[in-house]
Amino acid sequence: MHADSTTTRKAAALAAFADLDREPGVAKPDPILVVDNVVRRFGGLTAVDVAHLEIQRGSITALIGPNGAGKTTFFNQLTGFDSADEGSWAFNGKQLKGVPAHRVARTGMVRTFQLTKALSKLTVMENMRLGAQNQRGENFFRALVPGSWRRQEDEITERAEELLERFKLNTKRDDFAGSLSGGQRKLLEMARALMVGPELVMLDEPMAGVNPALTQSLLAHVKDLREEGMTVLFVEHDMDMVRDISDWVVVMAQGAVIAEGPPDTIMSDQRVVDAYLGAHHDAPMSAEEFEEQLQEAEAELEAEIEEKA
Amino acid sequence: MNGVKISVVAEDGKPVDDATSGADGKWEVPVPKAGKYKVTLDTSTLPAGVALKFQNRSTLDVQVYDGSVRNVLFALVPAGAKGGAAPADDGGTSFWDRVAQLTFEGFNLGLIIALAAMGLSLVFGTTGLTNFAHGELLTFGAMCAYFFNVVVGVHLVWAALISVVIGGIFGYGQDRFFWGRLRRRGSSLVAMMIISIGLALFLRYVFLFFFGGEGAPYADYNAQPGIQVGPISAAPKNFVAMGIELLVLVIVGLALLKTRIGKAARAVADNPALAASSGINVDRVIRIIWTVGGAIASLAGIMLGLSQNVSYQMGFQILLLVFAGVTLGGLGTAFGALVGSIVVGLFIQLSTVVVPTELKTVGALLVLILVMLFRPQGILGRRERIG
Amino acid sequence: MDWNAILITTVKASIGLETVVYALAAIGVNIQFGYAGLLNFGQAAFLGVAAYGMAVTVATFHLPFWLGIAIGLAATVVLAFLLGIPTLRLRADYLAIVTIAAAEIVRLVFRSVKFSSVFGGSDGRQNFSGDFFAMNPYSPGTYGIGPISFNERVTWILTVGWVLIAICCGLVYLLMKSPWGRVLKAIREDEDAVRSLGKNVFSYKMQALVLGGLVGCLGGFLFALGQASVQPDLFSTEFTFYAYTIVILGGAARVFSPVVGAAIFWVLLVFVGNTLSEAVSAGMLPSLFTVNNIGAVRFMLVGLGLMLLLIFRPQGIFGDKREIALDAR
Amino acid sequence: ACGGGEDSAAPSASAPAPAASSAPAAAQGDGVLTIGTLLPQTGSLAFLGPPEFAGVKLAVKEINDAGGVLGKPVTEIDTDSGDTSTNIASQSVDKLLQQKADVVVGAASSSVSLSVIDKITGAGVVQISPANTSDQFTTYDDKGLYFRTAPPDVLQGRVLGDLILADGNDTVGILALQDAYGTGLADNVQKAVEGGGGEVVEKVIYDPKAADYSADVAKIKEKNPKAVALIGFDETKKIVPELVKQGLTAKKVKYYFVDGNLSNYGTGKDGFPKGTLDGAKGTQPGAQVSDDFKEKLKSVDPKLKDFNYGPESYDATIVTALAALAAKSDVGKDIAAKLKDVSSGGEKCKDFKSCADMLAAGKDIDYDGASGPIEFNDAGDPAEATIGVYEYGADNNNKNVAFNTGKIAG
Amino acid sequence: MLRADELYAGYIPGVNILNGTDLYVKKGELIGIIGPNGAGKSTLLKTLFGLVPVRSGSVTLDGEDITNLKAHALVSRGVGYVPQTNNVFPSLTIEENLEMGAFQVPGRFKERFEFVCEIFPALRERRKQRAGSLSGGERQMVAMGRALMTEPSVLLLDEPSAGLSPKLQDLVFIQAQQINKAGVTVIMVEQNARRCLQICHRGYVLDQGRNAYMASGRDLINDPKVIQLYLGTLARA
Ligand SMILES: Nc1ncnc2c1ncn2[C@@H]1O[C@H](COP(=O)(O)OP(=O)(O)OP(=O)(O)O)[C@@H](O)[C@H]1O
Ligand SMILES: Nc1ncnc2c1ncn2[C@@H]1O[C@H](COP(=O)(O)OP(=O)(O)OP(=O)(O)O)[C@@H](O)[C@H]1O
Ligand SMILES: [Mg+2]
Ligand SMILES: [Mg+2]
Repeated sequence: MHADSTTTRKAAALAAFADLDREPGVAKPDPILVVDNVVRRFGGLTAVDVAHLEIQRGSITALIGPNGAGKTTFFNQLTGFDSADEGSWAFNGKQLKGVPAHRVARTGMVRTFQLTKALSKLTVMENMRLGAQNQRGENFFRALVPGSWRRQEDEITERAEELLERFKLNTKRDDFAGSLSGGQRKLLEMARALMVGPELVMLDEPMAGVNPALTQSLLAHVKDLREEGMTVLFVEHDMDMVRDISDWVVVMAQGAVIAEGPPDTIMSDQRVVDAYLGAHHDAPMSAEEFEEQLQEAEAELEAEIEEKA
Repeated sequence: MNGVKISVVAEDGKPVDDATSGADGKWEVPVPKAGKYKVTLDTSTLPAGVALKFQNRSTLDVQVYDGSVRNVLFALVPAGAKGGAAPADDGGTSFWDRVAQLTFEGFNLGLIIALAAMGLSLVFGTTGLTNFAHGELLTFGAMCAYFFNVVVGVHLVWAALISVVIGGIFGYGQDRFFWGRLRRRGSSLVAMMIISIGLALFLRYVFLFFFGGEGAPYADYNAQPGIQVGPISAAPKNFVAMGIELLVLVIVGLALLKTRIGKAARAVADNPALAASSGINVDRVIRIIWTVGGAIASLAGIMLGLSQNVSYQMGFQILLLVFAGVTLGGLGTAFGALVGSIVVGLFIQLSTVVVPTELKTVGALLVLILVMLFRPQGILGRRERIG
Repeated sequence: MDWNAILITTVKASIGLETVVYALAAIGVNIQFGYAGLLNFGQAAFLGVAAYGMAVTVATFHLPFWLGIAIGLAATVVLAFLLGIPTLRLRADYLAIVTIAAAEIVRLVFRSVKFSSVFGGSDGRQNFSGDFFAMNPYSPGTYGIGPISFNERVTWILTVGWVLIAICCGLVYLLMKSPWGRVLKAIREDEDAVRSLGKNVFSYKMQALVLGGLVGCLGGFLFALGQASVQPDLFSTEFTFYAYTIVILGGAARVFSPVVGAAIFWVLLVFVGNTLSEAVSAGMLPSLFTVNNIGAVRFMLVGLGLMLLLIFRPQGIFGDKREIALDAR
Repeated sequence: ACGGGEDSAAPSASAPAPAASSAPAAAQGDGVLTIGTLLPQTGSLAFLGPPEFAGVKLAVKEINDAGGVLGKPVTEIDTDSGDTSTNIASQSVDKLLQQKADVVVGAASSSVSLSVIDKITGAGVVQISPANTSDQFTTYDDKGLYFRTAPPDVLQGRVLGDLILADGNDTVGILALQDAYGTGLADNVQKAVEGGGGEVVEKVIYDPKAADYSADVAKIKEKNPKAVALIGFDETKKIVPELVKQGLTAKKVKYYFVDGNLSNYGTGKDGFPKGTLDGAKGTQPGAQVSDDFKEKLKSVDPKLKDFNYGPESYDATIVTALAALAAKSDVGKDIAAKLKDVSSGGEKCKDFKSCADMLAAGKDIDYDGASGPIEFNDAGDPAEATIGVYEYGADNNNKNVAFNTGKIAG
Repeated sequence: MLRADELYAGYIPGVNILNGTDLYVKKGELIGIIGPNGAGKSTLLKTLFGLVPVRSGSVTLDGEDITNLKAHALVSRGVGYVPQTNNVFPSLTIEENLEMGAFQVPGRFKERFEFVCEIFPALRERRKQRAGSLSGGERQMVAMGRALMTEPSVLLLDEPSAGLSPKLQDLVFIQAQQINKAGVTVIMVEQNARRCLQICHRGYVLDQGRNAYMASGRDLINDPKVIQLYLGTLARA
């Protein structure tokens, strides 16, 4: 399958990671994004407190961590949707602190949202077209002369069609985005972000709610992105997926980066297991195993209840 | 003032006549024709201990018109208190007294606005409807009370009670037979907003039809003489009204925060489908809110009528301030309406210290815009989370 | 009952000055609200500053007419920036109230005695339309088909008005089919998503506000010129309400809806009013209705009519029912 | 649907248009004198509508009882002037012109009149307002077609200012409505007071749509005047209680009213408490409205309570009908040309029938109406007016104490 | 116990999302529904729960016809529902959100609140935080907790594990099964299909508004067609 064709870049990425330390904040050979001391507090709660983090260019990096660890908030800081209390970060060497969200996107760093933001009353196709950059027709005066943007529009449409096909949304092409199902919205959101043609794409739980079979084919697509030279940073709770495509995994907990490393190493890291994966993450379980586990849990619960009583 | 000499000279410098004031201080000079004349009071003839109030005006240019008598007045004061504008002697107030009075008036007006705003905010909060017909709910309440008070002849207190109940029923009915139906048909909020503009128009002119264009006061407590409390003079009815308003506002605010139905109302506001899934009877909650909203609006109308007058445009005229209050406080917050409205009330009144009173609304509205500049979510509002 | 007169006045109303003015104002609202989702409830102020800008230049300062037009346009743009900078960051419903407030401020300042030497207080300004009518190509007389005819002044202003409407409709049509319009529509749906795609949301909103304001401002000029007088109260919040009603009547985010909506609105108003007053003077109504309250009945009926139209056709004349289904709560 | 206007604009060769004032066919004489009313049924002056409509109705009735004009009964078409916030007036005028009105009686509000004056006079129709008092109209280029039966503010302001001084008030506070009427009158009062040696210590202009008036009153109170002139309309009912509340009772300061608010407030259910206005004074243009005339107005509209501008409306109608008789034409221009004639210089007459008879006998007449002497000057304003001075008793109703007739010019 | 026959339903007039779906659940059963995105799984749940109008067909609960009954009326008959999106009240605090869950049985709030906090301790710490500021996963916990506040006899879960950390996902499945053990009938839509099918008694595969397959969970997991079309081979078999 796809896996074979992706070897070159993957190999490169893996090689880059090969002899790095497995510790939080480790320096990467060719970082596209460098983050220093980013802090965001909500009242008494420190949602994000990342001391140092680098993202390797051309790699697929997974960001995992328990719920409420601050992953989404971290994304918000980096992409200019929320202002950080402290810290600085540079994308391709360019300082981005205080830069408004749309500029961040234009520099080539595009994110998707965990809670999808489909543009309901635009059709799926229009949603896609919107993603394209440097559109001539988006200038007020040129918009008045259709001839000036028609050609470009056709090219954009073509690119959009391809992506839609990939994301199995081609049948919904002319429907309002508002009428898509939850999973379809996720897909649209991701496809739309790719229309921007970013250097670094930041996906916030792209596969939550997406059908497994489709997830699988999308993974291939994400790997292709790497082949095209794109860097991917994604948040995900689906360990199968993380294991399958990521070259490097960053773990956050309570706002801070607690571990970094290749997927296999990370998943056996005891701290990560405790904080995040839980004892039984290694799917699949047989029915018997499950029964066992259930009884265990039940016993635990009962014990606790007794304790209380 | 007796024996003061006055001389009148025509425009061209020809003296016309002189006169000496009589025992009552009056004098009279017949002039030949219309035109300009100079009238001079000879200050040296003034009795001792008396001086001109406006010293530099012992000579006046007077225009006399055809066929009419022209009065000229030389204001006199006991010598010693000479010159300048009138000092704050009997009953005049100092600047700070006025500020105190204005602050009081600010709360007075602010609380009425707050009461109206609470009703609006309740309905907006639960249904998302920007109800431009809310002003007419106020007018409705005020007119009901007017009917019972003036036409039927019940004392205002009872008339108000009855009207609050009727206002509640009116609110209930509106939802039951109108807004509720529209909601079920799936009308969009914008469409409903425009429908509310139509409804406002309709109701306002129904009121005009039956009530007429003139304002009218209630039969009780009208032009109640003020009492002096410190620097503030206020009618007793103001204090009672403010007390009632504050009480109702706090009760409703707390009810919204603490009671089960209040929380349910906020839940419906957030997400009606989910509220239904939680076992909340959404229609019932909305109906209760409309009932309470209608009753509060009615009360607000009565209070407004009490402090102003009942007229068919009363609600409409105050609506903008009500909206400003709700917005300033933060849409959909329980006490935002209260805080925002009081700020609006205070600024309307206090801004008159610096701007002409005809522009007092401008003062309050500017504050609204400025606050929005720094707190786009309103004073008590919270920012939405992104992502 | 003089049905003939009722019908003629009604037909004339459908293309008359008020329809033109409200249509232009509504086209502006449609750009701002219908396409960009900006609940700008201060549209009246745009017409106001334009009309006053022109009138004051000509009548108070005795400067040339075209300079007046230029100043009116400039004033509109300035107002759009002043209004936009603090408010465009606000959520839709906040925006609505703040823009109402801003428009009221403008009106109250125009109205105030303090500035009456410039703006003329509540009487406003007159004597500025001479140059405009001097350009009138129609020689004195009446123009039109049969009884539906106007004198040369009205014909002139209507000609200019409908040409402007045609131009504006064309402009909106071109714009909204373009990627520019697409960004606007996307902003209406979700700003953050648009931001994440690298579009400068604030700039687009501002463009929409300015454009909508400028279209509305043409209405302001025509209003002032057509009446040969400006008054502050013409530009009160009710005006904006009616402009919104017109947009929704026609169907939001449709090119021709403001024009059709405006015609319907004025036809309704005039037809109802004239029919009622004829009926009263012909003694056809119960004695409860008199000249004194028939005006009230007219607005009652208009209010009722608007309600019914929207209740039974919530998406407006040209609207798409499917869109409505999407945002029902 | 865009651009219907211009394609239908083919000239439909009409009557040879007169060069100077191009009067379209609508206003050309059809032998029936058609009087259109443009008076407030809705809007902020709606409360002034009933007496005005009644005045016109009464006049039309009397004219028609006396045989009408040019041998045909006069027709009346009523329309709503609204206020300036809705653009009703303009539509109403369209309708009136469409129905061939020769005379438009209205509007009540100066601002509304200004917004339609071009339209009306441009069509060669006479506009005659019973209530416009703004100075603007005196100089307005109205092609000689605008008239009014209410005197401009100058005279009343003069009389009121004089009255205030005569009562020995050297310091005066003015609370005036923010419109042409209020500010105009306030200026005139101020001029009179200051010209006569008094001082206006505070002039507060209030917004009629304001939520309340406490700040306005507080501002007056700070300056502690001896007299307060209240210049406005219906808002006075809200301002007086505010004055009382803040301690400026009629006992402490002297209230002065003007025609806009000189009503009988009474002590009844919706009146003020007894004595609230005791000793207050006011002025009103117009001769005393006889009870007889009030009764007549009531016969037209039994619900009338106040009669403001009723007589003026009545006179406006009668005098135009007389002018039409004198001109033997119902064309606006002809009527306008005769209006000055029939109102001044000649044998006095006081009602339509007798005036009409005298005209028929070829005499020069001088109509004196229910509201005063009615005499137009060249600008279409009354040249002479009577201002009545009224005083309130403890019952909050006013009684006439004096009349003051004078020429306006000078 | 709950059955739907020949259901046709949809949002936009004229377009049916459900095209004759049949479903039955016996008392005490745990049913899993899987299918591709946009198949109509959520729509099916919403239709059962009366949030989407039924165009034809019928829904019965315990033999009683509940077609098109209002949602709150179903809640009082012991049906609980966790929506897929928009499943919390953003302006209410966590505690109030849960209180709304127990709206019809306010007396038992304390007790149930304790119970829910046992499962998701994170919620107890944050009880005063507004749900609108919560992270995606935290919201999911609140949503699940809200449904557990009442003790429903039928529970409809729409992707309850989406957005949760692996640890909590496990917990959710365990809970679902445990609740089911306690006698509650559970219908669960999941994209985490393997887990879902592992624990459920029977599974439905929905495609384009029609049931494509229906079999026991274990059979479905191993059905090569189902694997190819819906499950994928990503997770190690
Ligand atoms: N606006 C806010 N106000 C208060 N607290 C907030 C706000 N936004 C986020 N938080 C808190 O910050 C923490 C981090 O949230 P964040 O959304 O970043 O988590 P996450 O790692 O994305 O979790 P998940 O995997 O569940 O999506 C959470 O505990 C959340 O409750
Ligand atoms: N509110 C709506 N209005 C119109 N159409 C809708 C609406 N919600 C969903 N649809 C349509 O109904 C179909 C089924 O949606 P549904 O949400 O039931 O899918 P699903 O099976 O739950 O998918 P997913 O696994 O992605 O959540 C989709 O094609 C979608 O386009
Ligand atoms: Mg997250
Ligand atoms: Mg779903």
